[in-house]
Order: sequence, then structure tokens, then C-alpha cells
Amino acid sequence: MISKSSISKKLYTGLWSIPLPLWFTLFFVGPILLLFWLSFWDVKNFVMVPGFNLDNWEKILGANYFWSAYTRTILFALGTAILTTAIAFPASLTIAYLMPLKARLVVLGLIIVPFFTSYLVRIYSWQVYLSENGIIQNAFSYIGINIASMLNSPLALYIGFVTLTLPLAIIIQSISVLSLDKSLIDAAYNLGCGPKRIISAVIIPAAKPGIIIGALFVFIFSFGDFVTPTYLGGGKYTTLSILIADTVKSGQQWPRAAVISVIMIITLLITAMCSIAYAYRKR
Amino acid sequence: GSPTTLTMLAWYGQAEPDAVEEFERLYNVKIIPKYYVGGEQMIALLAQSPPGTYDIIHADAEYVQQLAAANFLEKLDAEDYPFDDFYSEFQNFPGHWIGKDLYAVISRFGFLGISHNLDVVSVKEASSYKLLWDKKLKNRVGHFDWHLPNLGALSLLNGNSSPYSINKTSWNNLKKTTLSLKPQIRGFYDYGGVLSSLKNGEVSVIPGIGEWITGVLRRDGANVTTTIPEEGGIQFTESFSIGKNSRKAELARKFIQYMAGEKGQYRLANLNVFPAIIPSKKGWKRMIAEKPMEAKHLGMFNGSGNAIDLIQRGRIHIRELPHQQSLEDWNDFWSEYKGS
Amino acid sequence: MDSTHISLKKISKMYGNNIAIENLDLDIERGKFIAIMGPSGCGKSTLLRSLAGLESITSGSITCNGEEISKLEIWERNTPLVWQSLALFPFLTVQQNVEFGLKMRGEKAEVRKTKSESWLKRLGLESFANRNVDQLSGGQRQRVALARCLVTEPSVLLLDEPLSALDAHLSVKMQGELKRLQRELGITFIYVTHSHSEAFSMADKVVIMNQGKIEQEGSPKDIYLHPISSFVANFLGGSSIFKCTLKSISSQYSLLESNDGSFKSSTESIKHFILEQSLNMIVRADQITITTEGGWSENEVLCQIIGEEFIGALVNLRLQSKNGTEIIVQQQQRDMEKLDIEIGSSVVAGWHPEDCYLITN
Amino acid sequence: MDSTHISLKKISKMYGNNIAIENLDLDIERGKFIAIMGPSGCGKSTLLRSLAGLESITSGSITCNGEEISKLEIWERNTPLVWQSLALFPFLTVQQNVEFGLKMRGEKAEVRKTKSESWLKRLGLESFANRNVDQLSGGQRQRVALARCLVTEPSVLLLDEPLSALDAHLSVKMQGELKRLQRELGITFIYVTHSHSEAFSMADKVVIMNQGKIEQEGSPKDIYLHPISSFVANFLGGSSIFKCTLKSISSQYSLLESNDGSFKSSTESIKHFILEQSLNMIVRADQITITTEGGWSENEVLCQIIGEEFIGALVNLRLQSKNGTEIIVQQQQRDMEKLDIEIGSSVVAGWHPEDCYLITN
Amino acid sequence: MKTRKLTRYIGVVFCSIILIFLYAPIISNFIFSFNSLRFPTIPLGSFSWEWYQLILNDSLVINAFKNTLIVGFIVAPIATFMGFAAAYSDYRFNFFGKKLVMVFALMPPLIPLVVIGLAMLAYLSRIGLSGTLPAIIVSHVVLTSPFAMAIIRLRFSQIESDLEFAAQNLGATNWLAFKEIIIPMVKNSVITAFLMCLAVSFDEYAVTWFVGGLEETSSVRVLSFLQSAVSPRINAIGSITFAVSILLLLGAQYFVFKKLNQDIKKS
Ligand SMILES: Nc1ncnc2c1ncn2[C@@H]1O[C@H](COP(=O)(O)OP(=O)(O)OP(=O)(O)O)[C@@H](O)[C@H]1O
Ligand SMILES: Nc1ncnc2c1ncn2[C@@H]1O[C@H](COP(=O)(O)OP(=O)(O)OP(=O)(O)O)[C@@H](O)[C@H]1O
Ligand SMILES: [Mg+2]
Ligand SMILES: [Mg+2]
Repeated sequence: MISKSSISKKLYTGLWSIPLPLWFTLFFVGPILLLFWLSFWDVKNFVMVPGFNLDNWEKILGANYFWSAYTRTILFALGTAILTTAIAFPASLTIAYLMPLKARLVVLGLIIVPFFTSYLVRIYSWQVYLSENGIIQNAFSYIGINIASMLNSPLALYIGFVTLTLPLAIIIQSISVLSLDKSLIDAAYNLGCGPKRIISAVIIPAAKPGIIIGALFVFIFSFGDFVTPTYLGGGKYTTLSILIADTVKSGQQWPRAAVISVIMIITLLITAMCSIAYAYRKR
Repeated sequence: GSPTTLTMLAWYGQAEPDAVEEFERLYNVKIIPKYYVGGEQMIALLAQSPPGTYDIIHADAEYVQQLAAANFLEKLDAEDYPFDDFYSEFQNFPGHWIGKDLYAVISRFGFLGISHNLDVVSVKEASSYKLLWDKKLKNRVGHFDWHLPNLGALSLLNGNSSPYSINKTSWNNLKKTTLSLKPQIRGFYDYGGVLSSLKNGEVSVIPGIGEWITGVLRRDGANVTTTIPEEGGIQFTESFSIGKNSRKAELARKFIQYMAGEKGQYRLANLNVFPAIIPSKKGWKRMIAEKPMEAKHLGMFNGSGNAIDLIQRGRIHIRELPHQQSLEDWNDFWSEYKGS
Repeated sequence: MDSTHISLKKISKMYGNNIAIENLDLDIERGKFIAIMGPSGCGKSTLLRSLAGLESITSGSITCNGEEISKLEIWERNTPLVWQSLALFPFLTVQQNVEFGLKMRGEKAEVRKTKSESWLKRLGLESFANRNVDQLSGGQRQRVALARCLVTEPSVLLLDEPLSALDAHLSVKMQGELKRLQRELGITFIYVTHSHSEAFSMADKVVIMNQGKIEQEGSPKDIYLHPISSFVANFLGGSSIFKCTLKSISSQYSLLESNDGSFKSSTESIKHFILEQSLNMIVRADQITITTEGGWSENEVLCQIIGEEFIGALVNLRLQSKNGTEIIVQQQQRDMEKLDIEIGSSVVAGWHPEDCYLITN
Repeated sequence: MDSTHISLKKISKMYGNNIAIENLDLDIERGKFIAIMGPSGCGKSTLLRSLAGLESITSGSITCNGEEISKLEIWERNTPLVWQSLALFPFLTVQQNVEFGLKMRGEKAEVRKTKSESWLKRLGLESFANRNVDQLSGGQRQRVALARCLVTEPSVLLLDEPLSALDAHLSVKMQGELKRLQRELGITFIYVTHSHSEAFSMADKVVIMNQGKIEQEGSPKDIYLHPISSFVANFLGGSSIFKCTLKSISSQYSLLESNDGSFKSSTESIKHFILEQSLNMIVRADQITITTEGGWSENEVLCQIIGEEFIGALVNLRLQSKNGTEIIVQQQQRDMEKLDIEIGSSVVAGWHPEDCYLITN
Repeated sequence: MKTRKLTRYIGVVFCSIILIFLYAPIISNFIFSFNSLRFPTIPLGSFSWEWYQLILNDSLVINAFKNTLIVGFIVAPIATFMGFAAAYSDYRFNFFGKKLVMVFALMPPLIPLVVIGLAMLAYLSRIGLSGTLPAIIVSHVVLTSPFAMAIIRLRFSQIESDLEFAAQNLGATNWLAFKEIIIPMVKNSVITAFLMCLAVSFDEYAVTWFVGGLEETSSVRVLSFLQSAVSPRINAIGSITFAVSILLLLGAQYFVFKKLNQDIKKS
């Protein structure tokens, strides 16, 4: 016998637990399996031929330039994650605790808006500031200081990555800092925790999920970003996404690109799972 | 009635109004372009799209070979196109024929040598690729981020008479030569990057590119030019083909015919996106008559030293896929070089 | 050193237009145990929170050891508070919660460990040290909150109903611990509670609040025996209140008249009053005796039993006189058994003139 | 209709590896007031939460009116719970909180308004109707939580320490309200409390839990007079426990031996025991009398006074015998005044053989 | 007290610096969109509307804008709903394979765009969907819903879980409890998630290029301008997008503030 309530319960559970898995099964699992399979294909005469061989894997895993790109990408992503989190956190604190409600809404709005202007456009615009004879160099020479162009330097890369990720980090962090129970802060003060320590003793642990998830997204974004390394890094800093583009240039070597992708996915998946586990771990 | 549509997979600019408006009017068609940014992605896109999605395909010669090999192109009938009017070098352009079958009609071409900022480097200085190692150019040399033109140019410097067909020793030498250039390099740029870095002075010299870049910059007032060094230059070509299973093959043929004709050629030589040399004699005439300055810069003038002359004198080598090494080897080396 | 530890002078606290504390004065001696009681919403928690600096007072001054502290930051006050709402840190384990205050004081890890473990043990929480606080029962949580403050062994401790979620047995045990702590370390306790037994058994001084003001303060005995207003008498409960008019004063007994008849009271308690004044006569439940016959005492009222509450060894009887006055009588279980009465029975409630306590209306 | 309203059969609840309730059986009659007591962490809240469907029980069955409900959804059970943690809706006003249940039942706005206002009034909250719940005092919040459940007038009401934050005066008033509700509407109350007086004054049946199991259930009187184990006696408090061995049984008195000497007990209470059995002798505090001389009773122990608690009309004395047994004596204030004793004095505690209550060890 | 003021001051200055940083590219973008020169170098050329005229007369650009809006406003609701559903079911239910679902739900942003673009195209063309707006929508939903999920899940992890049960205990069915309790509590994060999805969809170019065939969104357009034609039209497009989004924001804030003021008056 199926009772009315059990139908309604199934309906309710189903409504929430089915859509995303269903959509993903239809439109994501397919591509992702295809991608994985692709990494074992051959390329003959500039055409990909389905097959199963490990050559692509051997080739990539055996290439020095792959590993150097891999380390470089991880380091940049990690650096950006730390940098962005460090910049975003004081800002989130200010927004959450030091601003009146209306100012908070305005500032959060202002932080979201740039997001709607294509990232490509914004990075392109950064070139104007950083390049030789760019705005910054001109400004400095106006006050009598000569500086080198900043384009194609790690600094430029970080500027690009931070442009990409900062709004996201601030928003995620703010959500999590704002919903923190204020009485916990008072309780900590009451136990002798000064305003300097309150951040490390209460706010950070309590807002940990937000901070970590924010940093994770920053990591993911900058790990896979192609635009900044290309347009602000001058292609000099081969990251994995640039390497993918390069790999493809040896005549339709998509299978090798797939290998790199799979490695990237695995790396990010491990990072993601570790950081989520850490974020939601109690204590 | 409302115009029929014609789809075109092309490098940016080939379906902009300055190129196609007249054709569209004449035949009451609307050309819908799909612009691509890299040949590889273009081929991948074609490979994964249903056949017949794209009626016209615009590509560089290297990719025509790949496209034909992969059976993405319809065969063409040479009779349909005004090859008689083309300079002889382009009547039987190697990359476009596979055996007896024609797959593409050349639309325009250009030479790659050393592009340089005239404020820093004179034409005379640019007469040899050795310039690249010049002390004053430290950290002032840029690369267009593609191995074929760059390695081709340096291969010429190394004295290889056919730059893309080199034996193992020469290949190793080429690698050495290339790696020794790395300290001079400021960056590896895509099209846009090349343009802006030359323009704003970030780099002073870029090998392996040509008038297709400097021509654009000059229009914007930059003091730059391209010099073909004594060691020789590289040639690139663009062409039109008809996509496999195109349902509008007839119209596509009309389009190619139009582009190979005088009016089309004249337009192509002056494309907003970047100028290039055209293979049509009638086109040359009109260029020389109407835009002598531009024509001169591109090498379209009468007399010795013009584009055809350079080709005939053996100064120019067609950009090709490597013969004795695999494309992969070259590419891998390029990755390694960038990462070094 | 002055024996006054904390002194509140004319403090007021408004929430918008609501007055939570009004012009309150209170001196607290060092090392004493002060219990604050009062009806729900009378401002007890607000008072503690103001002392701790969690609320900034609207006016008045708070001094501690003679120094003004009302402008000090919360963390500078060293006045740990056991919150009514607990406010445990959900991201820390039980033990980490307890160690928090020590950590803030820069104690070394071993010291923290020893101290926190000893306190967890004293509060019966040793087996929960590594649990998350949301995996605890209500009483366990409350003990964690208590341990979190006790472990810092401060000179003042503010407690807001710290034992309200504990069963009587445990509560008594905790009361013992708290008392011992107060004696051994000389901590000044300011203790809000709604439990009379807690207040009366632990406090050196009881403060009864009403609507943001202090209604009465004094030793437990004093307050119990001599409530200064019918509010206090009522609040403490266990008393019957008769509205009377003073009719005559003689050397031994004075005469009062009420709806329920005329009563005699020992003149000693009449001192300050004048004839024809309206007074409240308060008689404690344990001083009223019921009989079936009456005639043994000067003050007797005929009543009907309307309720009976059996509370362990004692029975509380609620009686009603003909005129509707409610009279509460407390009997020991064993005495009750001798009388043969049930709800609805008519009985005579009587008390001695010296057990009358008179206050103004 | 069967008089059993709710029946729990062998229910268990595990949290991971922690057992919170173990194989518990309980029948609850319709319209009765059941009080559940037990030490902190014994599983009281878990029991209520399981009844309400907030925790899914690990095993066992719960029937309500004979129907199995343990698989029903929470909202199908109609068992409103007053949460120990309150769980008020922070984004709703007081009145909206109270109206919530009615709204969910699809009541019209006017009906909701009338009902909620009447309950707010009965609970003394009428002036807070439009406040946010975080602007209330602890006791006010608790009353909102109470009102939120009461307003739905369900047939079963689950209450988890619903009066713990109220002062005695208000608490008594609320107890009256609850009792009245039970009588008028015939609601079955399942009431968790740690206050003996609440349990004993309101409940028809008291259930004492210990470590997830029921230790004893029965009428308040029964439990008070006849605890079945020393755990219960201890938990209820106010008793002294002597460990004894049964030495002889005569027609009138039986003889028991303990560290503190030998005692006599009326044989009636010995029935089930055999010679040489280890027993606990339990003597209620109100049945022990202290004198300075002794010699008035068969059972006497010389002790020292180690503590004195003044609780209103009563004084609790804690004594210690030479052998360290703790003895609790409850005296009425007025009797105490006659004896001239203080902490440290030696006194003799004595009790009658018929006041001994014996249980197995 | 003094230090508190100082902290606030420093905080506000810090936030302003961040805003300046975030707006710097947009400002220069705006300025150069009116610059007559093709390359964005200093000194500036003369003032010119040319680039705006060019894009406003370019049917491809107009069409791309239209597509962007269509795609964004279809994708954002779907993705927000799916992200919400996944976050809620993770928070609320326990079912077999939940962890796996969560892992998959987080995966799309982990995959390099060029490659997922190709794989998507390969897959979608096999099911006959490639080269259409639905193809773009389908893949954008895949790409954006993980963000929605993460943001909303974060909010859920901070909600006292008792409240929903308290509502059910008072007779609210799960639907009602959802409406009365869950929605009010997560509303803001859902709005944030919606905006985030919109922004990510607006921004996406790599996958869109592959699966969209002849259909383009404005960021694909920007990409081709950037990679093959370097043209201040990029700036013009950017400025228009920016102007539109700031107008949207102002509109939204107007309503929020209106509501705020009403609330303040009420209480
Ligand atoms: N979520 C949980 N995870 C693990 N253990 C739990 C959890 N919740 C409660 N417990 C444990 O289950 C036992 C019973 O808890 P419960 O809340 O029922 O106690 P209680 O009788 O209500 O106590 P109190 O009077 O202190 O409120 C306790 O020991 C508690 O630590
Ligand atoms: N944030 C607030 N905004 C407005 N009024 C408040 C606020 N907090 C408390 N109040 C009011 O101030 C008065 C005093 O509150 P307080 O918490 O001090 O009471 P309390 O004596 O602790 O009561 P209880 O015994 O119920 O905990 C109450 O009437 C309460 O409603
Ligand atoms: Mg309070
Ligand atoms: Mg409990």
C-alpha cells in the first residue's frame, strides 16, 4: 500500500534531490566520460581516432615542461588563493561589522557589478595600466620615477587573478561572516579575548567554511584561467591551461590535452575534497 | 525576399561588411560567420559539428591539408575559378592540391620576416635575423606564439635552404639557436598581444610576423615596418574552401568566385582587419592604381623587389608543416623553449 | 583595602524606549555571594550584561575596586559571565570551549589541559571532552558554560541562571562546588537565579528586583522573615496576605480588622504604624496550623481546602476563606497524615499573634 | 476507547555508538499528566524528540491511539513540543511565532489573531506581541515557546523543561495554567522537568529515568515514599542512606548492622529479605530528629554538623557520622531556633524503627 | 573607543582601495571606448563615438547581446534552482550516493574550459543539440550551478537545523515549512547565487564558442575582437555591459532600500 503521505514525501525528496543529478547525468557525465576516454585516443593524420593506448599519458607524464608547468600553476593558484583571501578577509570584516546596513548593501553591490563586465574586457584594460608607456608608468614618470613595465611579470599575473577572484571571495566570505552569531563574539570578549585576537579565536574558526570555500574557488579559478597568463603574463609563464592550448597545436593533439585536463581535474578534485572536508570539519 | 544565409567558418574579419557587403547585395545572401582563433580549435569544431554546418571554410594552407586529409572539404573544380588571372606561383599552389584534387582557392597571402619599430631598429639593421641577438634588444624581442613561423625563420638563419625540411643535425642546431635567443625574449603573444606590444614599445622586434601586423599598426600611426632579411622570409596563405556536405555549395562556389575576381581581390587586399597581398593580377593593377602607398608597402608594385619577384628569387619560403620531424616534435620543443 | 568590590551608582539601561534598568544603586562586597532574583523580565540579565560590558549602560557609573569600569572594553573587565543563552562556541569541542578563557590569558597548553580537565571532572563532563557541543544534552551544555567561566578563576563571576537546566541532585552538588570556590578563592559571585533554594542556600545577600529597580536587599534570612513589601512577600511565595486596618494598640497585642475577622498581632511589630492605617498582615505558610476544630489560637479563620500539593516531605495546602482570601499552609507530610482531611473539607487555620508580620499597604 | 493514549515498546535510540535510550517501554494514559525526570543526559529530551519524530528511533515501536506512528512524518503526528533550546523563529515577531502553528493548520487570520492574543495575555506577553524574539528576556522567550505550542490545543503536548527559566512565582502560576488546560481540554501532557516540585505537584505519574532506561514509574507519592532503588532515593534527594546487613528478624523489630552501629527496623518492611543480605536503609530527612543528648529513640547516631542550608521555612542540615556517612536532616525553622547548635556541634540524630525503608543494595 | 573609530576608518579606506582596484579596468575601459585611436595607448587620441556606432550597427554584436541576455536569464534561474536543490538535499536528506552527487556537482568548474568545451560539443552534437542556443544554455547550467550550490550550501551550514523541524512539529508539512522557514532564511544567498550564475554565464566564452556554433554571446564576440582584431569595440561593449549592470544594481537597491525604510518605519 502506498499512502498519500509517502507519495508526497517522495515528491518532496525527489524535487530537491533529482534535478541536479539528472541534469548532470544528461549533460555532464557524458562529456566528462568522453573527455576521459579521449585521453586514450590516437591522432592519425590530424584526425582523432578512438582507441585505447597509454601513449598520451606516457608522453605527458614524461615531459619536463609538463611538470614545470604543473608546479608553476599550482604555485600561482596557491599564491592567488592566499593573496585574495588575505585581501578579501579584512574587507569582509569591514563590510560585515564596521558598516551600517545600507552602506553594506551598496558596497556589496559595487563589488558584484564588475563581475558582469566580461573578464576578458577587464584584463584587456589592465594591459593599458601595466604596459610600457601605460598609465601607471606614465603616472610614475610624471612624478619623476622611472619604473619598468609591469606587464609579463608575476605581479601582472597576480593582478589579473585577483581581478578575477576577489569579488567572489569577498561575497562568499561576507555571507559567512554576516551570519555569524554575534553573541559568540561577545562571549569571547567576556572571556578576555581582546579585539586583536577575536579574529583568530572566534571569527576565523566560525567563518571557516566560508573562508575555505572562498579560497577554494579562488584556487580553482586561477588554476584553470587562460586569460590572465595569456594577456598579462605574455605567455611567458606557461600554465597548464596555456600548455593545453599549446599541446593542441601539434596537429589536433586533443587526446594529450585531455590527459592534461584529467590531471588537472584530479588535482582540483583532491584539493576540493580536502578543503571541503577541512572546512566543515568541527574543531 | 529575405536573404538566404551562407555560413562561414573563418579567421576574424573575413565576413565583415568591408569584405562581403557587395557580395551579399548581389546575391541577396546574408553571410553568417563563425570566427575562430586557432586552427586547431577550428578543426576540432568542424570534427564535432554535424556535416554541412559550415558552407565556406577559410583557413591557412597548413590547415587546408589537415582539413582535406580529414575529409572535411568538398573537392573543387579548378575550371570554376579564375586561376588564369593569378600569378603562376598560385595557380597550382601545393598545399591546396592533394594529388589531382583541388580543395581550396587561395585568397591572399603575405610574407613574414622581421617586424620592427623603426625608432629603434632601422631597415638596414633588420636585414639579418642576427639582429635578434643584439644587446640593445635584450628583453625587447617578442614572439608570435606559434612555432612554425618562428622556427622557420630561425631555420633560415641557420642556412637551411628549405627551412621546414631539415635533417636531424640541422634540427638540433635549430634548437640550439632558438634556445640561445631566450634571454632576449620579452613574451609570447597572440595576435592582439603582438599588435599592442609593438605599438606601445614593449617590444621592438618580432620575428616571424609580417606586414599583416605592421600594416595595421601603421594605419594607426605607428612607426613600424616589416623587413624580409637577407636569409629569407616565410610565406603564409589564406584560402577559401567549401565545407563537406554543404547544402549551399553552389552559393559557396559563387562566393569563392567573387573573392577570386577583381572586386573581391581588391577588397581582400584592403581588409580592415589586416591587409595582405593578393594573387590576382587584375587585383594588383587596381591596387597600384588606387592605393599606391598601401600597395607599395605590401610589395605590390611593378618592378624588381616586388612580392612575386622575391618569391621567384627564392627569398621566400612557404610556411609548411615540418617534413622530417613530426609536428609534435616541433611543438614540444616550442613548449620546452617557452618554459625554459 | 575597601571591602566594597563593585559598586553600581544610579545606572539605567534603555532599549529604545523600554526601560530595562532604572536608576539602580548596588554595592557588592568583596568575596561575597550575591543572589539576584526577580520576576521574569525585571532586568536581571540586563544587569549582569551591563556589568560585563555587553550592554553599554544609558547612564550611571559602575566602579570596581574604586575604578570606573563602565567605559572599559568588555575584554578589559575580567568579569566572566555564564550566559543564560549559554553562547558556547560551536566550532570548538567541549574541552576547547573550557580552555578558551585560559588560552586568551596566554596560559601554556599543559596548564590549560590540567585545569580544564580538572574542571570537566568536577562537573561530571570528563567523558565528553572531545565531543562537539551540539551533541550534548541541555544540562551538559549548561555545565560546559559553567566550566568555561570557572576555569579562569576570576575575582568576579557573573552567573545567569547557571543551574537552571540541572536536576536537583546535580544542582545541589554544583551549589556545593560554587560555594566552596567562593570560600577558597574569595571570588565575588553575582548570581541570577529564579530558584529560591539556590538563592537562599548559597547567597550572603539576596537582591530582589522588580521592573528594573531593587525592591529589597538583605541577608536571605532577613528577606525571608521581613519582606518590606507585599511584592516581595508575594514573589517569595509561601505567605498569606491579609489586608487589615489597625484598630487599637495595647501594650501586649494590637488589634487589626480585616474582611476575614479581627486579628491580634504582637505590638512589637506595630511600632511604626498609626491607628486606622491600612496594612498588610503577612503570615508565613509554615506558621499557620490547621485544625478541624479551632479554638487554640487568637487568630483563626474558617476556610475550605481548595488545593493540595504534595512536595516531598511537605504538603502545601491552598485554602480559601469565605471572603475569598487565599491562605497557604505548609504542613509536614507526617502531621498531615494525622488529620483526616481532603479537598473540600472545612478547616480552621490559625496562627499566633507573634507570627504576624505587618507592612504598609 | 482504550485508555492508553501513547505506548512506547522497546524503543532504543543510538547516536553513533552512544546509547541515549535503551529498550524503553512506557504506556501513557489519555489525558494524564506524565512527568519525566532523571539526571542530566539520561535521555529525557531524546525521548520527547523521538515521540515528536525529530529523531528517528533506532528500534522499537511507538503507537498513538493504537496506531503505529514511528514511521509518520513529523507534521503528521500533531505532537507539539516545547523545545529545551526553544527553537523560536528569529525572523518572526512574538505574535507571528505564536500564530505559526495555527497558520500551518490553515486557520483564518482573525481566528489566529484572537487565539494568539488570548494566549499571549494568559502568559503575560501581551505587550511584547510585536517584538522580535531576540529582544526578549530568557523567561519571556520561554513563555513564547510555550504559547506557540499551547495555542494549537493539541491532544498531546510534549514539554521539555518548559518553566526552567521562570521565577518560582510565575512558574507556579504557569503550573496552574497547565494543570487547568489538562483538566479542561483533556490534553495528555508529557513533561520533562528537573524540578521535583513541578513534577510532584502536577503529575499524575512520575517516570524516573537513568541512563536511557526507566528506573521507576508511579504516582508521585508512591515514588517519594517507596523508591525502588538507592539511585531513585539519591536522585530525589533528602534522604540518608545507610549500608546495612540484616542480622535477625523478630516479630516486632528486625536488627540490622552497619558501620554506624546497629539499627532496628519495623519487621513489616523486611518481608522480602533474608538474613545476612546486604541492604540499604533509607531514612527521609524529615523523619530524622536531632537532639543534643540522644536516648529518645532506638536508632541513634552521633554526628557532627557539617553544613546548614536555610531554605525558607526549612533548614537542611548536613551531618556526618564518625564513619563518614552523610546524613541529611530537615528541620523546620522554628524548631531549629530552640536548639542551640552551630556548624561543628556534635548532635545525635535519631529516628523511629517504623521510618526505616529498606531496599536491596 | 578611539581605536574602534580608527579601525573603522582603516577598514573603509581599505574597502575603497579594493573598489578602486576593481573599477580601475572598467574606468579605463570606459575612457578608451571614446578614444579615436585603435590601440589603447597614452596619450589619448580625440573623442569619438565611432566604436559605439560600429557595434550598434553591427548586427552580430546586437545579436550577441541579445543571446547573452536570453542565455543568462534562462540559465540563472535554472542553475540557481538546481544549485539550491542540491544544497538543500545535501543539508536535509541522507540518501545513497549523496557524496558522489556532491562531488559531481562540484566538478564542472574544475575542468579546463577549452577541453570541456570540446567534450561538450562532441557530446551535444551526438544528441543533436550542438550549435544552438539550447546547447549554450544546457552547458552554462552545468557550469554555473556549482557556484549556486556552494553559496547556498554555505548558508545552510549556518542555519540552526532545529528550526525547520520546529515548524514541522507545529504541523507545517515539509512544503509549508520550506516556504515559511527555509525561504526566509536563505533568500539572500539565493539572490547572491542568482547574480553569480548570471555573471558567470555572461563571462563564459570558451565553452560557448564550441557548443554555440553560429550562435554567439557577447563574450565570444569580445574574444574574437580581442584575439583577432584588437579594437576599441571591446571597450564599447564592456562599457555598455557595465552601464546596464550598474543600472540593474541601482534599481535593485532602490527597491531594497524602499523595503528597508518601510521596515524601519513599521517597527
Ligand atoms: N547529537 C548527539 N550526538 C551524540 N550524542 C548525543 C547527541 N544528542 C544527545 N546526545 C547524548 O545523548 C544523551 C541523552 O541526551 P538528552 O538530550 O536526551 O539528555 P537529557 O536527559 O535531556 O539531559 P538534560 O537534562 O541535560 O537536558 C546525552 O548523554 C547526550 O550527550
Ligand atoms: N534587545 C532588547 N531590546 C528591547 N528590549 C529588550 C532587549 N533585551 C531585553 N529587553 C527587555 O528588557 C527587559 C529586561 O530583560 P532581562 O533580559 O534583563 O530580563 P531578566 O530579568 O533577565 O528576565 P528573565 O528572568 O526572563 O531572564 C525585558 O522586559 C526585556 O523584554
Ligand atoms: Mg534573564
Ligand atoms: Mg534535555
